Amino acid sequence: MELTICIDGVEKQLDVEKKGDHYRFSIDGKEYRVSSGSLSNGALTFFIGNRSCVAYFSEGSGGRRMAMGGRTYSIESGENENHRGGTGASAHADGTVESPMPGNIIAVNVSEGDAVRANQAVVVIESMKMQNEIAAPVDGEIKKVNCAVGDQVNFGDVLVEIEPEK
Amino acid sequence: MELTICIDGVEKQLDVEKKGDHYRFSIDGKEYRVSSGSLSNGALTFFIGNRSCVAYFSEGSGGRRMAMGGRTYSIESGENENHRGGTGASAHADGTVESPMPGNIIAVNVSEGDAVRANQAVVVIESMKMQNEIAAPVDGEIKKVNCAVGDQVNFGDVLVEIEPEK
Amino acid sequence: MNKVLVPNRGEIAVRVIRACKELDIPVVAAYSEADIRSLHVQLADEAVCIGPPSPLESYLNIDAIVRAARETGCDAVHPGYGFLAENDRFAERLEKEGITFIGPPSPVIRAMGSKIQSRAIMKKAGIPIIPGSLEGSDDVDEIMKAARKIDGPIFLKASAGGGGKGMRLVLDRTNLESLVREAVGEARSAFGDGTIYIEKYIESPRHIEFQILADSHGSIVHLFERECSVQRRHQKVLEETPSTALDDKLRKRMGKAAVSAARAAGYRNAGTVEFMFGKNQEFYFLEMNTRIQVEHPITEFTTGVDLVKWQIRIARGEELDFRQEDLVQRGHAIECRIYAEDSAKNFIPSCGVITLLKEPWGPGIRNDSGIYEGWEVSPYYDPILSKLVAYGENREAAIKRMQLALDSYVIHGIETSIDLHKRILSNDTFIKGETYTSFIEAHQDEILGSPDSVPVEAFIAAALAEELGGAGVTLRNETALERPTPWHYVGKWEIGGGR
Amino acid sequence: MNKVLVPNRGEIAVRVIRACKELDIPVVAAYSEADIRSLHVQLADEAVCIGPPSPLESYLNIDAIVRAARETGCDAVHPGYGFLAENDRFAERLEKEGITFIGPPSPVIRAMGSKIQSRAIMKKAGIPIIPGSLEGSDDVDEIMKAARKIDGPIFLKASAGGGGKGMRLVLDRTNLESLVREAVGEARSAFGDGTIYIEKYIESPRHIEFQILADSHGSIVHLFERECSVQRRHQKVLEETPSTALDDKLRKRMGKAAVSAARAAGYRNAGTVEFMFGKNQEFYFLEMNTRIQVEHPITEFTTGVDLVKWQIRIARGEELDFRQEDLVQRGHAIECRIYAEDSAKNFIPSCGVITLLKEPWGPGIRNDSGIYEGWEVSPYYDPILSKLVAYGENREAAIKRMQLALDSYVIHGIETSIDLHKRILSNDTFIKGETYTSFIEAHQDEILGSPDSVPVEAFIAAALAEELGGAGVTLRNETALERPTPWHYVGKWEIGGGR
Repeated sequence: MELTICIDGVEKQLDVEKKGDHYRFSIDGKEYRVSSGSLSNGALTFFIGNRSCVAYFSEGSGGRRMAMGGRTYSIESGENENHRGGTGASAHADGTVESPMPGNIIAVNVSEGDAVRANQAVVVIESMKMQNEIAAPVDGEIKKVNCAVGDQVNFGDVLVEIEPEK
Repeated sequence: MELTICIDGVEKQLDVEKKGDHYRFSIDGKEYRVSSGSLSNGALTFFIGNRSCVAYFSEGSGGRRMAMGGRTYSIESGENENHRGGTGASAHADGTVESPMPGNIIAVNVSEGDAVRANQAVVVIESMKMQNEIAAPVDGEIKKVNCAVGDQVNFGDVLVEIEPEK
Repeated sequence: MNKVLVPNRGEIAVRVIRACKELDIPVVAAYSEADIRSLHVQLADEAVCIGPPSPLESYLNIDAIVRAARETGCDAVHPGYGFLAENDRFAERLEKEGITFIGPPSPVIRAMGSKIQSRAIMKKAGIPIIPGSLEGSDDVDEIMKAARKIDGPIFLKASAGGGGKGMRLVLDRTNLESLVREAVGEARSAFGDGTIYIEKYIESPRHIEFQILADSHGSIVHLFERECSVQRRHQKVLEETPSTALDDKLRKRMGKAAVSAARAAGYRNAGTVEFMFGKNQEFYFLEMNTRIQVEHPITEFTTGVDLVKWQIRIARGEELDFRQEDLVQRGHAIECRIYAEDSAKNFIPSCGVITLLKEPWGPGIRNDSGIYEGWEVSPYYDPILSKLVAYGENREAAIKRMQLALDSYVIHGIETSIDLHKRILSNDTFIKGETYTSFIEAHQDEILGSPDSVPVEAFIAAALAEELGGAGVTLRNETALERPTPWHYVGKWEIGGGR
Repeated sequence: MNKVLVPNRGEIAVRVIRACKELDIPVVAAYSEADIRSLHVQLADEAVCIGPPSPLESYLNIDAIVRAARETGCDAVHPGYGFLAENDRFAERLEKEGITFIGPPSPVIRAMGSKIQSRAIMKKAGIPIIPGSLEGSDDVDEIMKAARKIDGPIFLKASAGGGGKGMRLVLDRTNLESLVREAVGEARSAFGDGTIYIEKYIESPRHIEFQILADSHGSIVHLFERECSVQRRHQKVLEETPSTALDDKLRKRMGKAAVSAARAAGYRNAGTVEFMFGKNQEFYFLEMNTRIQVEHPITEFTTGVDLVKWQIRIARGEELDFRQEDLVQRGHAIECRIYAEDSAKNFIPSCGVITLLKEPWGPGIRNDSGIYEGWEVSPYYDPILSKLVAYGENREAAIKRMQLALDSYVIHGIETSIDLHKRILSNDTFIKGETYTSFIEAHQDEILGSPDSVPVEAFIAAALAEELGGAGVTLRNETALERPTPWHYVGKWEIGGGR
């Protein structure tokens, strides 16, 4: 069986074959003997050769996560074409600036019609007692400002829309 | 609303009334203001007056359990007439001796037809490297012996049946 | 002392509540509406809501806190750190109300809260202070004049505040005047007070502080140092004790200075004397923190003394039952502050429901935590989730233990600084003990760069869960953890829950 | 030392594996089929199955363990405690195979394993031993003759074994002969050896032991005492240090005796000298345990020394880097052994799936655990689940901390000794420090009696969950935790899993 797995934006082909009491995985030309898998209470345990592995899974608003060997990974399902490259992404290449966090708007540095450069701070949000500058993702012109000082915003709220420079 | 709750074999009548944003419980003539209840991930949190309470629930082969304030309780449902008086009960007043644990039979002290007294050791089971004497629950005569030295027994297996003395 | 009110939250509220319980003193959590499901509320004997989520209306609301103390019959308040912990008006108000403030007397808080006043006191007591203008000014000419009296690079700093506002480093004096003008303007707009003072710039400085305990019977001891040089955004990230920069002789000298500083301040209760420590082993008084520090656990590990319990015991009049010579530093302890933040993305805060939580444990590990699985990290407060502390016989052992503990720490649902800490601990410069306040900035490429490639085990695990498990895979998901829960009555129960 | 094999299980395997990792030595768990999902297997770098669940076929199977060490390239073995830890043939076999046994040399294990031989060695070295016949006998007349040489009450004990088999207390000599006959017969049938020796009976004895570290360079130190008098079924239940029975003078004398005992035995590595301690402060050598003790964490807390790491470091030839005079006892530590048992029902073992687990944590708390939620406690092995340890500045603080920790410890699915511990800790006689080996028996009505009445909060909680929640209540249930899980492929995956 051929599988495609995407973790943290990296895609890999896995070839899996059932061999009696274990599975044989082929990845990048190397073979792995995988046995004794068990999934219980959100925890997956299995052996790769002589090594016992444990992975924990969760699903939340940020997508699917897996914890293993001291790291947390984002798991994208095979069908999903739109691979997330990480977390907290707040700006799109199309010029939409979304809030990466809930918080209070404490400054809006631009108005409609202003020209902006990429990485220029357009809005400042206070969250968890820290001030965070939100930057323009692209060079362009401010099309719309959707927030004002004092507004409470939430994760994903569109703060500013920018018409990218051609 | 009238409720009957049975914990560790003790039954109590609770009168519950909804009062806007909280509930009023009447128990044994005393009143309690209960508010802000929330159940999540097997944990119940709520307030009695000014006090925040947390209770954890689980369900297993031994029945329903609740953990609260450093103690574990057995919860019996209202409809269940047969209240369990605790856990690990291994002998019935009718003379059936069940294994209170999985283990190995290392001694059988009685044979069919023997007369036994209550609390007399009839079988010894080794479990977790300890020898445990299993006692007769009643005076009576051994009707049947269902185990032999070397047998592996499981929780609840009937070891010996005793015909109680009238 | 009959009952203690704790108008604070998170891990420090949990710590203080534990200390009260261990001393058999009933304890009341004063919480904001956002914290009704918080761990500290669940651990307290009683809990009382003091207002809406916004700190100004709850944890900084002196009237509401005093009212809560009155209503619940509390005769003492432990402020924790942050919020009102170093607010002299709060301490004074409690003194007037006849409620014990577990901390120093209000005049001491006031004096130590002023950079200028505290430096004047220390100078008089013979404690080394950073060369500079003791008195600040908001007059540009005055400031220029003061600046000319000090050789070499200088810092301009705002008298009224911190966090880098109104601060300017002057390496080159050619544009001094415009820098002074900027600093005054920035301080005025940030703090409503443009007063600026001048400080000599110390090259490659370390931040080393000494823990103090002072009882009301005249006994003052220090409990050795904490090295707190690893910082980001002017906030400590990782602390350790002992400092790699001190030998026994220097430690003794600085400890003595710290005790003298506390005595000069008329100090009582637990406090911390912060020093700037320079390249040539020179040290200068920086400020005195008149409260329990975030990083107090590392001192507790190495001295065996329970600082929070002693805060309470001192406040109820007890005498210290040990002397300076009884105190011994043993082993090495490190603390990692676990923040809810995306460290790699300019440390932006991260909030949301904690969908999965596995906390480190084991010999020599202490995790002072304020969170639990299913709890929601809100945007209203400081992003500190927990403080992970590792103890070892020596620095190498403590580092290794901390690395393994961090590897076992799983928090899903929000971003955290766990990975940042792992990278700091495996950094060669850190391992050599060369930690200056510029450490993170100087090594940001290694510490904040992109992660290692994904190991093959991760692909195998994901394949097992995603493909082989199919619909049968029991993934933990937020729906089950979320509040309101599937429980039909929760919605109604939540009504008015915060009041 | 390149790689360590750990042929043990449960909390001690976890402890040893952690120590290896902290020393950067790869570590292999040698596990039985019953333990394929155990915590220690998951924590090890590698894991290899050594046989079926029955200990004789796995954890006691010397051939299988040696084979596992060979196959995985291990050049050292840490035996933990129990199983083969004090088996001189195992140590000897490893010596012959050129594999380092992390423990003392096999002849020392052999000598200390024999009550008669060890007493002879200690007597020669001038260590006080309990008056009695050094040489045992299975001849009734010989034993009678030896008995007549000692005044007052005596104990008859089997040379070959323990656990109370072949043991008789003789308070009144009128029926001495029949008691001797019984003891010989019982010992013969239990151990295949009827040899009985005689010991003076000590009234109200305490069990006090001293921790020893001896390196291979001639340095031997003691790390003070542990008081282990609280026992049930001749097994320790709760240990603490320091002992309430010792003053500094006595502690010094006993410590010296313990070091002399270790020296007389030609000891190397970590070990424990057990003393019987009598009413009149007299103490007698009881036996020497040639391995790490279950209760070692309390010594680690009060001395700051990592005993398990030192076992490994000594085995690889390192010298102790401290001397006797560097060691200081600081504070107080208590350990509660959490057993899977129904303490109130004659301590019968309890096994099954752990359906819910909340482990204690916080300042001064260490929980050496071998379990996790969803794991199944099997009937094959010792019922120890975890060791909960509390540290405090003094005994009162440690007791209080332990009480709060026990209150927060939740284990569902099996019965445990948590409640037993809570009752011991709140017992007045215990609080006064009057702990003799008869403590639990003497106070069984208070300690093992029926629980307090159910508080009203419990009824309210149950009502909320059972009635108001209705079908919407999300109860954790065993089905979700059980192995095999709802995952369709698990059944197949489990095939051959143990091999």
